[in-house]
Amino acid sequence: MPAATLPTLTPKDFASDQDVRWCPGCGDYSILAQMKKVCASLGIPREKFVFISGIGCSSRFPYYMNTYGFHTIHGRAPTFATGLKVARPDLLVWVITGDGDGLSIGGNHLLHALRRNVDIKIVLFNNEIYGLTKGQYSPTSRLGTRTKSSPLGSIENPIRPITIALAAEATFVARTIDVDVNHLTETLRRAAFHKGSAFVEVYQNCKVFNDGVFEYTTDKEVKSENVLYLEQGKPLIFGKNRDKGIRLNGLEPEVVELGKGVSVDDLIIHDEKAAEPTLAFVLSRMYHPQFPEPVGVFRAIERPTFEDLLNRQVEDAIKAKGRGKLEELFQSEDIWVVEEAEANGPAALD
Amino acid sequence: MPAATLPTLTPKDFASDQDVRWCPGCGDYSILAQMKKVCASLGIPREKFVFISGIGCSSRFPYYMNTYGFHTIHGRAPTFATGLKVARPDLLVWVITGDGDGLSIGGNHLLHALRRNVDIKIVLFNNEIYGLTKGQYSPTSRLGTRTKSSPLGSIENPIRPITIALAAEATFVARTIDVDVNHLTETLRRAAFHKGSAFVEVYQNCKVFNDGVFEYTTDKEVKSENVLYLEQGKPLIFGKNRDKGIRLNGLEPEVVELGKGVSVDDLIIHDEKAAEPTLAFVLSRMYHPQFPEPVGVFRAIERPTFEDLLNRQVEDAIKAKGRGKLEELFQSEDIWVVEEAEANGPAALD
Amino acid sequence: MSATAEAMTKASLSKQRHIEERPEVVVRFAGDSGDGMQLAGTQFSNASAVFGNDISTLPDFPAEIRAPAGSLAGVSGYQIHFSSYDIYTPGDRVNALVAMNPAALKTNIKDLEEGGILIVNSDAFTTSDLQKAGYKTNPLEDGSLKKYRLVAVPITKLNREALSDLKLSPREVDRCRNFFVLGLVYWLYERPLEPTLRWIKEKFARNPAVMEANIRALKAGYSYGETLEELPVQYRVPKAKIAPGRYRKITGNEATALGLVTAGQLAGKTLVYCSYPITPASDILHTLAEMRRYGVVTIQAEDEIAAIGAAIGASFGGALGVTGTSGPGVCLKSEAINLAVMAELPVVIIDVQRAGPSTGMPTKTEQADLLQALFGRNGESPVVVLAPASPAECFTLIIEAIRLAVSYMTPVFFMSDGYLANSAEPWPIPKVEELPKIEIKHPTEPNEDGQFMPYKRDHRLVRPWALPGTPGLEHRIGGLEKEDVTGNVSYDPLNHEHMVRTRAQKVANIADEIPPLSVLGPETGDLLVISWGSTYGAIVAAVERAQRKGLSVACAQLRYLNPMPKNTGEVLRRYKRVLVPELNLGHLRLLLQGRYLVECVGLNKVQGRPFLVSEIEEKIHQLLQV
Amino acid sequence: MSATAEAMTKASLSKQRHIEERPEVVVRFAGDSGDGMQLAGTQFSNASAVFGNDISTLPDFPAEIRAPAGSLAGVSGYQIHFSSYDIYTPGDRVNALVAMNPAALKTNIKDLEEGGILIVNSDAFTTSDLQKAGYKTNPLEDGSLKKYRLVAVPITKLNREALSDLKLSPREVDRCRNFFVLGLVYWLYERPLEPTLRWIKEKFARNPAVMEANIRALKAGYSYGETLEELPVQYRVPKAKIAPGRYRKITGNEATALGLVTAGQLAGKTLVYCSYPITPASDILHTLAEMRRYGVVTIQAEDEIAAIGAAIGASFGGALGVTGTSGPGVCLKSEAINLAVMAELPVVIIDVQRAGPSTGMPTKTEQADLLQALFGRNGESPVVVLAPASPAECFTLIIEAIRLAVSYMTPVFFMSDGYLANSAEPWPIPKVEELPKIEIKHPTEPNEDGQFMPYKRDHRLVRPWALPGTPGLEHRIGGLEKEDVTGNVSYDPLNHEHMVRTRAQKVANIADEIPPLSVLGPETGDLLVISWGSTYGAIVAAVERAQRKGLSVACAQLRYLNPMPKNTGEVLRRYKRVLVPELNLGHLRLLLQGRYLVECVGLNKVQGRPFLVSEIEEKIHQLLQV
Ligand SMILES: Cc1ncc(C[n+]2csc(CCOP(=O)(O)OP(=O)(O)O)c2C)c(N)n1
Ligand SMILES: Cc1ncc(C[n+]2csc(CCOP(=O)(O)OP(=O)(O)O)c2C)c(N)n1
Ligand code: SF4
Ligand code: SF4
Ligand SMILES: [Mg+2]
Ligand SMILES: [Mg+2]
Repeated sequence: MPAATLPTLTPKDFASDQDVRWCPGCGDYSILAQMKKVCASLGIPREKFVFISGIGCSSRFPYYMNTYGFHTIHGRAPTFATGLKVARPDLLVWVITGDGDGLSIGGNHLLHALRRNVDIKIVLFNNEIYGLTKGQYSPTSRLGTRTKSSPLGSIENPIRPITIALAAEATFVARTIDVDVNHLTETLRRAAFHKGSAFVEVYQNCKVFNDGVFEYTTDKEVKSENVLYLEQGKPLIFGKNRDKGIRLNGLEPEVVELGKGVSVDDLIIHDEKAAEPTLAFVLSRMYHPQFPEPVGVFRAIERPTFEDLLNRQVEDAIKAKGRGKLEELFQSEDIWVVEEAEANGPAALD
Repeated sequence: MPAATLPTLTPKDFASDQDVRWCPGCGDYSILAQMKKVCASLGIPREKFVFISGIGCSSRFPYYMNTYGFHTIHGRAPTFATGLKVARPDLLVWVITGDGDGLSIGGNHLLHALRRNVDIKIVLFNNEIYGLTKGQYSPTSRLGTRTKSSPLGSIENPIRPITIALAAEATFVARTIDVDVNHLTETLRRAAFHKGSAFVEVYQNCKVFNDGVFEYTTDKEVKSENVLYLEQGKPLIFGKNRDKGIRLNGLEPEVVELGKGVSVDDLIIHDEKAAEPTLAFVLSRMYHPQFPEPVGVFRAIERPTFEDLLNRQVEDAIKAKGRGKLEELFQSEDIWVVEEAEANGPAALD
Repeated sequence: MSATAEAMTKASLSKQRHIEERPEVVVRFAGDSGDGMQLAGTQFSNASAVFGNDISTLPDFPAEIRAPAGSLAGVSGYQIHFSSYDIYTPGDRVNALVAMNPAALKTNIKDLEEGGILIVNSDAFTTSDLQKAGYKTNPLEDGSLKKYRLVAVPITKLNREALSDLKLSPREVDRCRNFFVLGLVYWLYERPLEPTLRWIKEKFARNPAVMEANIRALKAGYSYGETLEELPVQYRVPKAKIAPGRYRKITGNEATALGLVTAGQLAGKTLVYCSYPITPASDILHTLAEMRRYGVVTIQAEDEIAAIGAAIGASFGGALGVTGTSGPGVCLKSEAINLAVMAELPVVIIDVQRAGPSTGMPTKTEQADLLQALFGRNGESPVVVLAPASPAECFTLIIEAIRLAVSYMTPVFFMSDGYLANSAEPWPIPKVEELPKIEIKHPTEPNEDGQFMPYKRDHRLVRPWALPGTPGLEHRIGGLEKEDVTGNVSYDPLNHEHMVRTRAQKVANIADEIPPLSVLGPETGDLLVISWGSTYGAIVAAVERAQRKGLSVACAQLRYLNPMPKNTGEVLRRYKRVLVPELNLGHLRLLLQGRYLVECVGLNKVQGRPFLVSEIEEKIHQLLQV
Repeated sequence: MSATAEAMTKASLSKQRHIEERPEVVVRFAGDSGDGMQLAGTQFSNASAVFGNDISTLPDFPAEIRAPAGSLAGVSGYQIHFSSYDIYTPGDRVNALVAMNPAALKTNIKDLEEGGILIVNSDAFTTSDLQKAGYKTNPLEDGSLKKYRLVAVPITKLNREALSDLKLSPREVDRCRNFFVLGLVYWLYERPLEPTLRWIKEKFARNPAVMEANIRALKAGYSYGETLEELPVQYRVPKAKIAPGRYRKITGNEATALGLVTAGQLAGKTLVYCSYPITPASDILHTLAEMRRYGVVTIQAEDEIAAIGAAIGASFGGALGVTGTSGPGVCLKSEAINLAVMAELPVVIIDVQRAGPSTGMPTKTEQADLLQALFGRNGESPVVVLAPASPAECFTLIIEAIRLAVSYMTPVFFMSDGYLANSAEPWPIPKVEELPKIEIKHPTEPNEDGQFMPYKRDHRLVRPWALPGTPGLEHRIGGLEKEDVTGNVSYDPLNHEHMVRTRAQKVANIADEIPPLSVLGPETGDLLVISWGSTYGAIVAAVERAQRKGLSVACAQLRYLNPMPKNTGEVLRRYKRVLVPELNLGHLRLLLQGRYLVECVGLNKVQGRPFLVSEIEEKIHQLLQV
């Protein structure tokens, strides 16, 4: 996708003239800022970007980007993006969604877009809450979460966005954090460069209705104990002093301290390119406080994209039988010709 | 769910008076026959059974069962079942669905019913095709499948029902085969006895539009090489002479022949009760012809059901503050009383 | 001289004040979202109700969750209409406006009547806040407000002074400004302080400093009123003639929720409320989620389809399945509603309408879903459609919705809207023993020769509601066309026609038991104003005014839109002309003309706002050429 | 004596036969799903068309995929109406019925005219097959068929004998029975064998034995006709007066698909057809899926919502986004259609209506989605609604649908139905150079002071279709209400009213360019029969008959349901009475009464079947008191 000629763009070029209307302190601001940076850095002309969203606080995103944008309906953004990308493979199509938009009402479209490997970049702002409708629990809210619609605590087991994306056969799956600016930028860049569906979960703080739910991953004091940065080909090490790691025990991961008879060689080596997503699956199920939570690219493999396969069918068909013309189209096995002379029936009788 | 008093019922008692209208040779017949057997064996009165389905050939199922039944709309059966089970925890609620009904239009409801662990038994007839609409590819159809809607071959990567169910945090996940009568019966029984959502994929032959797609699992000549029966606590062995097994190589499964330096002890021991579904996930991704395909119970764990948690909230609330009465309900912080004497306003003026 | 000291001095002026009596007054509090205007408004309306006025209120929330402080988008308002006689709306024109910052002034000033009282917090008119509101010059100084009685009060300063010796952070102190201004307005309209003092004491029982702060702010504001030379007058709105009894204030969404709980108890059934959050319906879900101990179960579904699916499933099981949403959600529910039509199961669909099409203006009101409710499904799909006329009426009408659903085995639409949802009026608390029972019978025995026929109907054409779990009544239902009586799948052409007409007739039969359409005003005359839903209040008010002017005009309210009361056509024909005011482009008008062939004039407003009384009045005058 | 020998002897009788001329004939082939009746019917209708008759055909598929052999549910039928003059329907009453087994006889006999020819395969009337069809006694023997001219032919036996020396399995031999009976009917109606022989030769080119078998069966059937003493007559239906040109037979679904491909080429655009399979619309998807080399792209979406989402997304990108479905699918698409209304993007929604409500009778026809198309969305949501009148007209009208969608930036509904979808009629193959171009302009430059305003409209109120990828025109659209001109989100009340009315006016403006409503018959008179969609054929036929009887009756067909032609009200008022026949309970009638206040009489049939000509005729007579 990224082109060779680099128009010199700055993040500012990507700012639309609309006032940004998120609550003060909302994590969305940081994601917006980083996205502008990433877009400016890709060497792609501004008019080639399209941001498509559903409904939610996060889904207001396109209004703030000075690119093409489409704020659609709740949960359905991937469907619009699919049609657009099929019609216009030349565009870089981003989908912005939330945990409600993308996993509650829109879970099925997400799943099918990923399995088809449509070349769209899906960024899911996970704040574990419905922000726009003023604070109900979402499918990612933790058990027991008290919200307006669950005053006695939520009783629904949450789903894990990354796990779902992997089960949906996604070719690119990553996670990052709203305020982890560099990591966020790098992750979005990787998504942009991936050829095929990219799925990025962003831990996003909802200041108003779910403040601090990801604090353990952002608080300077504790975050290095709670976040595991995935790096391709590198062992899974974490901790303030990088003295802890993740080891496999059978099929189960376990936290180990390095040094006490445990060496780096015992640790899992991250492999985002593994043909089978088993490791990614294991990582997707490591959750605080038992485990540090992995961020970075869980999976990045290659598979033909939906629109390429589709357009290849068109090309192959044309190659095989030539481009269809209307004259041919109207042919059929049984054509008959009425000559002037033949038109000799009687007038209608009763 | 199963009760102590056993009404003596026979499979025939479960046959409704409606003509069964599947195509001759359809795999659905066998599933129907086995289901009647299982129902008769559970010791549950007939009136306690409810079969709920969506739309599809498979979804005609309820008409043929002499129980309560609801043939609903396409893809939404789990939602009706959820409402019913919440209202009526005393009933044994089955959901009958197809690969199109349950994974195409209805994928999201399936996912959410499973994650909530509503105590319903979902049986998905996977024939890798849309039968009722006369043969279009489905989300489980293999790449390249030629159908009416994919005359040049399907370009959509299939999803695996079991993998999706696991990602959805299902507490019971199993697979069986339409004509593997005993296994089918046993699997349905296990599902019936599971407390919580049960998901059962059944390989089902569509005689008319996708004949033979699972022949490698049913053909007497080859099936023992292609099917792996999962048994709790037992090593993963298969093959006509039970001379092959599945071993883990890191996180990846591999087929090994027993004897040549490989012993049963090297094989994976099946554990459906593992807290984490990693093994189940690995098994769910073993596909023909690389691997034998596992059938049986992939996962069976315990977690409180949705309706229990919900009804517990009701009970707890009543315990804490007493059963609500309308008099109380109408109270509010600011009630005022208008006495007869006070009603002294002037007539309206303009 | 400190501001307070200054105030004290001015207090001597209070002698010169006089008190004017007013039959009704409209006050609006407006400020930044953080300024606590909703609270001030609520307190004011409670105080007015307790005092004995009739009241009607309307909040105006910002569309954003929390827009930047001081921005136009962040303005939050609350309007109260209180009176000495029956009122039906929150009022057309504002008599007194409180504007806590420039943005609030900017967005609200146009509604203030000429000569109206305008109380502003002058401390908030800083350069930066003026800029945020888009003011180039300070309106307090540039003369642009001279049409109004401007009362510029340095509220921040005065409030800080009043609270200076309390151990509170500056932020906590400033948070009390709403009570300061509330006190001032209480003084202006002679409101009793007690209800609010009581509320403060209960609310902040655990935080004595804050309690004290709010009490002081309220009292300081009140006292300050005495000193105001700009306002040498107080207003008195006498008590209204209100039927004796116990009252509380209630919004449409609250009344709907309470009505649902009540219906559940009256029917002796579990209420299963299944919903996916959506503005402006979500509060019904929130309220009901707190009602577990009333045997109420709520399910927050994954989407609107799942919500109605669960509701219908619950009904199939014998509970009261109800789903609530707004217009976009109705789109998604239509396929399942159709299933309930075919399966003939009870389900109530609450549509709290908002401005459309599409996402539209989610926080704004509109009445443009009526034809969708009636016709928004494939095939011939008759459903019952009801529409409450006022917030309090939501209570009785939602009970009626449930009653019709279960007694006719049919989906019932309940058409509320954003205006009803959030506006409040006094609600006479019903006596429980006077509420009607909802009788439901579930068969326990076969109904034909030892067999159970799920589609064997009674004289009203209603089929039996047999519950799973009942021995011997096992049966199957579904969305395919069914054979008459047996309920088996049938493709028979004549059976289909019979069933289509039977389903239609069953719903039509409801007209036999609903009250006839009654008119307010002369039984025949020059003009009938006919309406449905939340426009009722403005229309009654306008029609009553016109009647007092001697005009031959009556009004009628359709609470039953399908079926309509049997005499509807006849009523329409008794008047020379018919006016149909609606917050849409003419839904009811199309129906009335299409059904009764009576020419109707439309008055159509599609602005996301309710009618003003004056708008209706003008149209009446125009039609009657006054 | 073998059956063949017997036949030979009888052949001498043929001298006595005579030939009768008939202006039109209706034949129906009926048999088990496995009996190849669809093929026989298709061949017969092709042969008739090639011969020079006008034709109209209607298949009748069983509802089940493959019901048990011999069962009532498994009967498959194909009806052909062929004539020497213009015809519009597949015919009311069947003149000759072929019944290949008892089940086919049972389900079809009621449509055979009294005295009609009934050809049965007597070999199939075995005890077991009689039982499967629910016959207690053999109808061939019990006298119950004496109203008809029964021709009992041992087809199985005769066919086996004719093919006895071929190396084929018994099953393969029996499969040729349809050609045997086809030959017989060809003889009866003097059809040319050549087209069918040609077809057989092409079809079975790789299987000479089967080819030979079918040829022999066909000829044997034909010869057998000569020997039949029960049928001492042959019928001749002269050629019809048909406009010269090249023709083919086409069904509504085929015509729709071809029209879509054509529109794509006329517009120079990629057609992106997005659909989720559903009866009776799926065949459009199947046909288009074969059209890759015409630059057609099909997406089989995960559901109907995704399908329209993808279609709208494609349109946003500048392709022709089209989605096709049936009623239940329209329910699911309504929210997204509303988005397209708000975003003002072109999209065509094909609704191949079927019998509802809910799942209803999926394989049966109905016209009960009209009000859903018009009103089935929240808020004020104007869309264009078109309805083709005949199978072949689907071609031109779907092109018109595309043209209106792209030229007015609006969703357009195309209301086909199950009857149009599957019935066939001759289609004059258009000359490519005579087809209209579809002009589309995408802006490339800013349209206001160097800025691009996505909602700046032209004189028709249409906004520009600016495509992503165009430098300098970057803009955002969505479902929230938009500010006039700029397209920015706006909650301004007056702006909302303006936009709501503008969107409505834009669609209303289309009336300026569509043809006025024309009538067939007198310009004024006693009765106007007005209709929409597939009922056209039966209505024209009935009205023409009534006119020939001297009645003052005209008919008019509404191809544009929204907006309606400008003169619609005026046309209605020119007749003393107005009749609206519909396959629903009165959708168009409500609209006409509601919009034009003209009283309309409904003729409503809801049986999953089209009108018979006679049903319309009777109603006309009744209204005109003939
Ligand atoms: C069909 C429909 N149903 C419901 C809504 C109301 N709604 C808007 S956003 C939203 C959820 C938002 O949650 P999420 O996707 O997590 O986004 P966030 O606001 O948290 O960024 C809901 C329920 C809607 N707009 N449309
Ligand atoms: C809303 C809606 N869309 C589409 C259909 C048409 N439809 C009925 S069944 C079906 C798919 C059936 O496939 P599957 O679930 O695999 O069931 P099977 O027939 O193979 O058992 C479809 C597309 C429908 N009935 N309703
Ligand atoms: S509600 Fe939460 S997610 Fe939405 S803008 Fe405010 S802080 Fe952000
Ligand atoms: S179409 Fe296939 S799945 Fe459906 S009944 Fe026939 S064989 Fe079974
Ligand atoms: Mg969220
Ligand atoms: Mg299937």
